[in-house]
Amino acid sequence: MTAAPQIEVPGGAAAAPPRVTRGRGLLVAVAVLVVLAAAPLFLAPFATTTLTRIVVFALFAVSLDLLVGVTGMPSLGHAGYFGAGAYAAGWVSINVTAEAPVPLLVGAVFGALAAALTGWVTVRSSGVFFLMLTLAIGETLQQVADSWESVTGGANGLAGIPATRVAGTALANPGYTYWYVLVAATLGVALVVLLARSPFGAALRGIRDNEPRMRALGYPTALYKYAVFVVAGSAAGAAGALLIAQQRLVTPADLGFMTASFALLAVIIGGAGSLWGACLGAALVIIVRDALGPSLDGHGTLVLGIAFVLVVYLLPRGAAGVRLFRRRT
Amino acid sequence: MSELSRRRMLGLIGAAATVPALAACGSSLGGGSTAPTGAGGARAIKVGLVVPKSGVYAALGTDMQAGWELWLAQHGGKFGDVTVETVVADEGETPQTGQPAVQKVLQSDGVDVVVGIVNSSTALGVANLFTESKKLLIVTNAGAADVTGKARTPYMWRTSFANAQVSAAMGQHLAASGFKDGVFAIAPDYAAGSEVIAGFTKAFEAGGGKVVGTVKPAFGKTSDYQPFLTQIQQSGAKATFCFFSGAEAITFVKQYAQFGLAPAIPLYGSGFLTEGSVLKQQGAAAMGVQTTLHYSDQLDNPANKTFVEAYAKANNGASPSVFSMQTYDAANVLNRALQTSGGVDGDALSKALGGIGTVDDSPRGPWTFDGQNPRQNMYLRTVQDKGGTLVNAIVQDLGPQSQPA
Amino acid sequence: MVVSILNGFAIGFLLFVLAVGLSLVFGMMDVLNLAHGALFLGGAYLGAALSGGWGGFLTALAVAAVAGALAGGVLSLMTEPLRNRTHLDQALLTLGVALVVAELLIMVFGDDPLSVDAPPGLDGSVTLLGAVYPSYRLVIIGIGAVLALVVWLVVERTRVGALVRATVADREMVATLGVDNRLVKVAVFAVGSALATAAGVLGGPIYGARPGLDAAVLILALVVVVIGGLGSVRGALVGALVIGQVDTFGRVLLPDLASFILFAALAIVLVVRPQGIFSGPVGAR
Amino acid sequence: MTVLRCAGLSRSFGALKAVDDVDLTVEPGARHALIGPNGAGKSTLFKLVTGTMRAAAGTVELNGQDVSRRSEVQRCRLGMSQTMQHASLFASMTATETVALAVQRHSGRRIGLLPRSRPEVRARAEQLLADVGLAGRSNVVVPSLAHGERKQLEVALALACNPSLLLLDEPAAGMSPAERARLVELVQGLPAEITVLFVEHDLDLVFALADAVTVLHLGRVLLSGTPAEVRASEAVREAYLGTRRREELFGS
Repeated sequence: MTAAPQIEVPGGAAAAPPRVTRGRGLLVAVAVLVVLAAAPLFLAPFATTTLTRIVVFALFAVSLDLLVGVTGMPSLGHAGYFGAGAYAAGWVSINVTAEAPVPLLVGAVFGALAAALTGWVTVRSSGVFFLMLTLAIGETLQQVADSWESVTGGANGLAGIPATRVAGTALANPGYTYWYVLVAATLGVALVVLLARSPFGAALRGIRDNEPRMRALGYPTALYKYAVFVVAGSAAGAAGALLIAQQRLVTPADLGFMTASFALLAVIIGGAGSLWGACLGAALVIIVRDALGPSLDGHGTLVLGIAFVLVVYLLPRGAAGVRLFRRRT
Repeated sequence: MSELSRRRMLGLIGAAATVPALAACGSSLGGGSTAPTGAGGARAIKVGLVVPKSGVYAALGTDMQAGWELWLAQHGGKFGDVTVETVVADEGETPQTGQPAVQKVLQSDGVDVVVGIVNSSTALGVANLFTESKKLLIVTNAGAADVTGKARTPYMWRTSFANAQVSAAMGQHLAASGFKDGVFAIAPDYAAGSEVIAGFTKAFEAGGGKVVGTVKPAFGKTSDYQPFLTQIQQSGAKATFCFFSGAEAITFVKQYAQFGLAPAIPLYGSGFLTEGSVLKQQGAAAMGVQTTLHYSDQLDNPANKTFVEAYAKANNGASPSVFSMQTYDAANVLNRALQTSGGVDGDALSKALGGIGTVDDSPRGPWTFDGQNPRQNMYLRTVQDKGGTLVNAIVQDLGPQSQPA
Repeated sequence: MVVSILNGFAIGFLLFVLAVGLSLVFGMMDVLNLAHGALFLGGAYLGAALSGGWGGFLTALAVAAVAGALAGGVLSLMTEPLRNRTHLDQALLTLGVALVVAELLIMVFGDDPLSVDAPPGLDGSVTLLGAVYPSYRLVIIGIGAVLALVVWLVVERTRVGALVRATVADREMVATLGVDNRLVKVAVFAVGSALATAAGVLGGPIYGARPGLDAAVLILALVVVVIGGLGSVRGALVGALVIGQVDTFGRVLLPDLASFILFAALAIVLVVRPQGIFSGPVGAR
Repeated sequence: MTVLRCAGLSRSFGALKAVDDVDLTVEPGARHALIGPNGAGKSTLFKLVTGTMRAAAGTVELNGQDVSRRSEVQRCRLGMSQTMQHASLFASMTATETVALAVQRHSGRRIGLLPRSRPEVRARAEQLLADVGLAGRSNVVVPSLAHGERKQLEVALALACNPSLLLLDEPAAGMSPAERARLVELVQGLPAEITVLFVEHDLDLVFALADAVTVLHLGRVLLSGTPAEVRASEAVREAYLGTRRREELFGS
């Protein structure tokens, strides 16, 4: 009566997240970090600034990948939490203190708070409805940023944010700002990576693969989804706080649909579920937007659109699908 | 599409090859500023012209660049004996693109002065870059009060206007011309809209006028103004004051006519309602709409006549807009400042700008810096058909106006 | 008041023409077509380019319908290989197409907003119960009502329509019955897209044509589709008319909250029915 | 005390009464089979028992505790675990990872937020895989497993939840005769503390394994009794004959 059931596996065995042999992965990560840390010593200021944006965006993309790739929750509104963190960190820097960990922590807390307030609506839905709800939430948060002028500065944005201070000294030049951002973002990415590799992370992947089955195994999946939604919001908020350390300005555009799309593009270019891939994707997206955009007559969105189409067809598993590390079988 | 995308992709690859060039040399740990091109007795000055080349403000960017280039062409590409090198960068639509553009010209191209900036949030967002690098920014459009107000820095000057400055002139005018007992004010719900309404209301009420209703439609999300138009009709207003620009200016003016308000309740506005390319799109619906602004290409003074003529010649017969004029004047004031500054660093130029006195050869008429914003004459203009083209004809000179406190 | 109600209907019927295609495509194929707004914008620019007379208006409508149908066909073929992929992949593909199309339109027609004149005779206003109302909007109500009736008759009363309804109700069932509905899918996508571009031409005199309009109407259409229920013609009509009125009155009664109202409506509907309004528990999955 | 007691369970879809006032009692240590022709309501009843679907009326008691209002998740935590009819597992995981997922949930410890190697979880998962006959396949990803192997993995997964009541939904569907034999052996070898309720079409397997049988027909309980009583029942024979030939029923 029933045809032999087939488990749907888009992309076959490669569907599994790439597993890096512990030692080698760590070695590569350390090498990349050393190069990144040394970068300001030989890069010109503008290049360092661009690199700073890449690092900020990498943390943001990784936080989104935790939802999209690891848990299978494709959010179109994640920029809202990025922006919430940025506004909160900016407001605190202006009105309270810009002393180092404070704006970052405030950003992370507010990102989490915004995600906690809105997330419960989304975790019960799935598929296209999740897409639509997150889109609506993102638009609503942008609307709040646009109209709550007394706090957010409205359409003009929140400007005049003082430079972040570390141990009482303002981070006045691009190099020091970069190092601060690099350290904080590395910490953030590392925490997300650890979470994804933990038993909790395994449960998230289980939810992505087969949510009903997870419920049958006794996992309260809605709770798990809510938890990861808040965690991802918090990481995005921290990324937002780092954004203002570099940009010293937040505007409603930072939590708009385009920002969310850029982040999604970074995630899928990198291969959903591959956190290091998301970092790579973030680098590509920012280079196209900030370094190449001006030489494309402002048609960066065209490139972005084409990239979406191509990536969906050609790299169903993203850049991570082009495997650098052999999977043990 | 395939051809186009291929070209784009090739362009992308070509551009990718230039990325390493960003890394050119040096480190990022200096004081944040590169060595000035010529301290004292400058022989050359490098100017970054940051204007929108893409996005909804692209047309403004084109006008601004044309204004800048016209002044230089008229003066042999020099400020006195100082050769001007211009680097153009795309401001785009939002600070997300504008801020990197400013950063690029400052940090990568090493310019001495930056000119341009349409978007107020971009202007406010880059202010600190200039304070820290001690370089000069001349804002040639962005009208937020804070640019020369709350966010004031000695390094940020403005040759354009403040939002409330333009609408305050209309407030005074309407209060003095028989509309005291009822004007309805409408502007989009965003920072500039609020500033315009506040400026108008304050001046209008100071003149004894009464605002019978104020409404702020959602900015950028309103395409149908019928609900507001009905509200205006029911308010019993004698006139409407509005501020819209771009697509919203077109839609609002057309619908104002379509719903039959135009004959009964005359429409007044801030000058941007009918400025530039929107006027042609508004068509007949704009006839008779009156606005205040610090410029119109119809101004009858010798400087403007020369300006309009030269501009048309250089730009295939196009008329200059207020945006062209504001950037043209930026070159003018920079030229004047360089005569006395003795250097191209922000401190020297800022000091010199404070002392240039009256700019007496501007197409907008004579004006001076009051604070770091122009004190300039406001003109009441009305839309008329002049030989088949709609123009903002000058009705009245409303006298000089500063940025309201 | 009368004008507001009337206007709610005009906007509502325009929204119906726009949204019904999105709804049917969604119901048939489970594809959320984010390029739907870009199709509308294409129609609007076409209308702007050819505006100025009846000839131009009707040509624009015809060209838009054909171009829309072709675009829909192409989109349908483009999404076909992604049939077994996630919703995200399909959404990203159509998002990419939307960005590309919108950018190409801007390259062709420029960044400046364009206005579109209603065809001669309809560009004026009429006086209704003492209020002045643009005649073109009255015509939109008429056209919208006729189109609604036609679409409803096709879906409810024809064989093809029956297949469409069956597919919407239970996609797997139709597939297991061995009915080859690929052609019907292409056709639904084509017709739905043609309606979107036609809505663009029809909406031109009201909304104009400008960069960013695509995103604005897409969101409106999404709200309509969610509220009305996916894949249902009647639902799309009800949803569109409700949103037309809500949008009109919301702006008058709660101007400060107007921009939140639509999303609030969307969110509330989805909170109450996380899987959308018309997907009951029977949709066994 | 009975392990499972259902009383008056009902659920309908539109006009169709899929499950209609069903009473079902499963004794401790039982190997209880649920049979009936297609459309009898077996799958729906299973879903009502596990909580995947909510009953319109009636109660479910697990080990004497009323769980009618408890969610599927809570029922699983209280000792009810199931295998799915269509072996639907986790496409990106290996066999061990799959089982470890269930083990970590039911190990009595909280789900960790940091990666920590927990050898006891892995060892337990490997043990369960060995128990169901997948000893050499622990590092194979699920999509690469043969169909029968996935069904075995399903059983390992269900056992990893430390159930007191194990619900098997057509465990032998699609299995080769050799695999069936192993399944019978596996179920027979389960400790008596684990009560088994299973739906199965293969009546050979049912009579080989079951010590109690409940027959459903058109959403109602036709008969509950020993295998012998069911074999002898004229009513059951008629119910089946409506859809199947007699030899298919009790033949071969």
